Amino acid sequence: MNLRVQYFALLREQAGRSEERVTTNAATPAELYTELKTRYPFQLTREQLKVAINAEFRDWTTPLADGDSVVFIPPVAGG
Amino acid sequence: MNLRVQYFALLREQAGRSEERVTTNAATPAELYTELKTRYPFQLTREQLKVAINAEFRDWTTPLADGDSVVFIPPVAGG
Amino acid sequence: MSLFRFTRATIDGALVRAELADPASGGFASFEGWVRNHNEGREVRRLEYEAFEELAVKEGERIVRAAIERFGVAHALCVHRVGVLEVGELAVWVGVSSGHRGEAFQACRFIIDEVKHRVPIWKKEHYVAGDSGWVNCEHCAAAATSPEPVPV
Amino acid sequence: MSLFRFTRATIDGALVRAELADPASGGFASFEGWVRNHNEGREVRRLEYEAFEELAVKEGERIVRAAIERFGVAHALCVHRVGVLEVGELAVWVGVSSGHRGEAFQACRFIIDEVKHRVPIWKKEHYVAGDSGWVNCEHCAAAATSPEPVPV
Repeated sequence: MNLRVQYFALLREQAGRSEERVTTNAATPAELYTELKTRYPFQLTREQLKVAINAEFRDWTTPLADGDSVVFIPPVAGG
Repeated sequence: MNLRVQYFALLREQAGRSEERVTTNAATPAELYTELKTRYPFQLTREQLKVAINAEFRDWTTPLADGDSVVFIPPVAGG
Repeated sequence: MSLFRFTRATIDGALVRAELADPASGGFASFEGWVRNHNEGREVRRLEYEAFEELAVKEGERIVRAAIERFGVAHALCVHRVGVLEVGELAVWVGVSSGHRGEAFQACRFIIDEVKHRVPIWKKEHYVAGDSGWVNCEHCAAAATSPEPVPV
Repeated sequence: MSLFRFTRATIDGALVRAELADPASGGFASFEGWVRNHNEGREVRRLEYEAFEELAVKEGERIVRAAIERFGVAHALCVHRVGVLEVGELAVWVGVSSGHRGEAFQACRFIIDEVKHRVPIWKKEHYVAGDSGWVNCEHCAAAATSPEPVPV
């Protein structure tokens, strides 16, 4: 399965990139984040993050589909 | 006793003037207003008005002194 | 720094706002009263504001100073128009700068509420139909809540 | 009419305010977030705002629409800066026009609170001391400036 992953803020800095194509067997965002943590020095826990799939907030257990665009959202600080 | 009386808003229109010198024996703003009501078609009651003497809010029973400047304040509507 | 004042000219929001600029403040709340085209079922063409300026400025300053102390905000200012205003014009401007937004909102709300309630300013509405009337004079009993008289 | 948007250019308060002009509205409340020179005991030189714009605009529009419906106000708008901002610059602007001031204040407060809480926007502080850190991320600031990643 091919996914697009975008990184913002701290995760962007720690991944060293803004986005990438990822080929994975991860079935959910939870599995995907665990996999990405082996590749990048991500310290934020799942409790600190939210998930967006195709630019909508989703659960960690939402099934991923080929072509999905995934974003892990660090604690926000607008305003 | 000589007083200066200023009129604003509805009272100014009903008195037909913005201010005047008044020679009176009225000892308080209450007595002064009663006297002025005989001269002008004022309909506002004392309950609807406030009193200022020398540009500070005062009671209806505050003793008046020669040279005081008196204003009867109709219901306000700023903003 | 001015706390409360009247003006006969158009209020320039950007200019008055600049008076409250403060590099230590992260929040700025403001309120504007605009002349609207209707009130209590009547179509309004323009307004006329009149003030007992000598007392109004003192009372307005007391209100703004009280807001600064009570809510601990950095700066606050209220500017009120007098004279003839057309529909859409800015009649009153209140601005508050503060370290935190909660206090800025509270202080801003406090100032406009107190100004409307206590400051000797009067508003005459000129209606599209041609007649006119002083606002709050049909509801005098409700509006005549007295503030505490200043001790002699 | 736009409800929420981002801009890379300086926000002109007078221009965005004009978008909410309404002859039927008598009250206008606004909030501005300014870049301040300190935060949590650190001296701040400048800020950097970053947003996941595709989701942020949708979420921001949902918030402003909810405020309009919930408080029954006439118009509302939020504009947020992204990019590098110096101390004193306007980071976020919220404006609400309404028939009555109570609802305008409530809607304005609701919008800024929800935007800060829910919209995917991030703020990096650059300190006078030379280091920097992501705001609201307890372990982020240290990690963001660590020369070596801390082992997981």
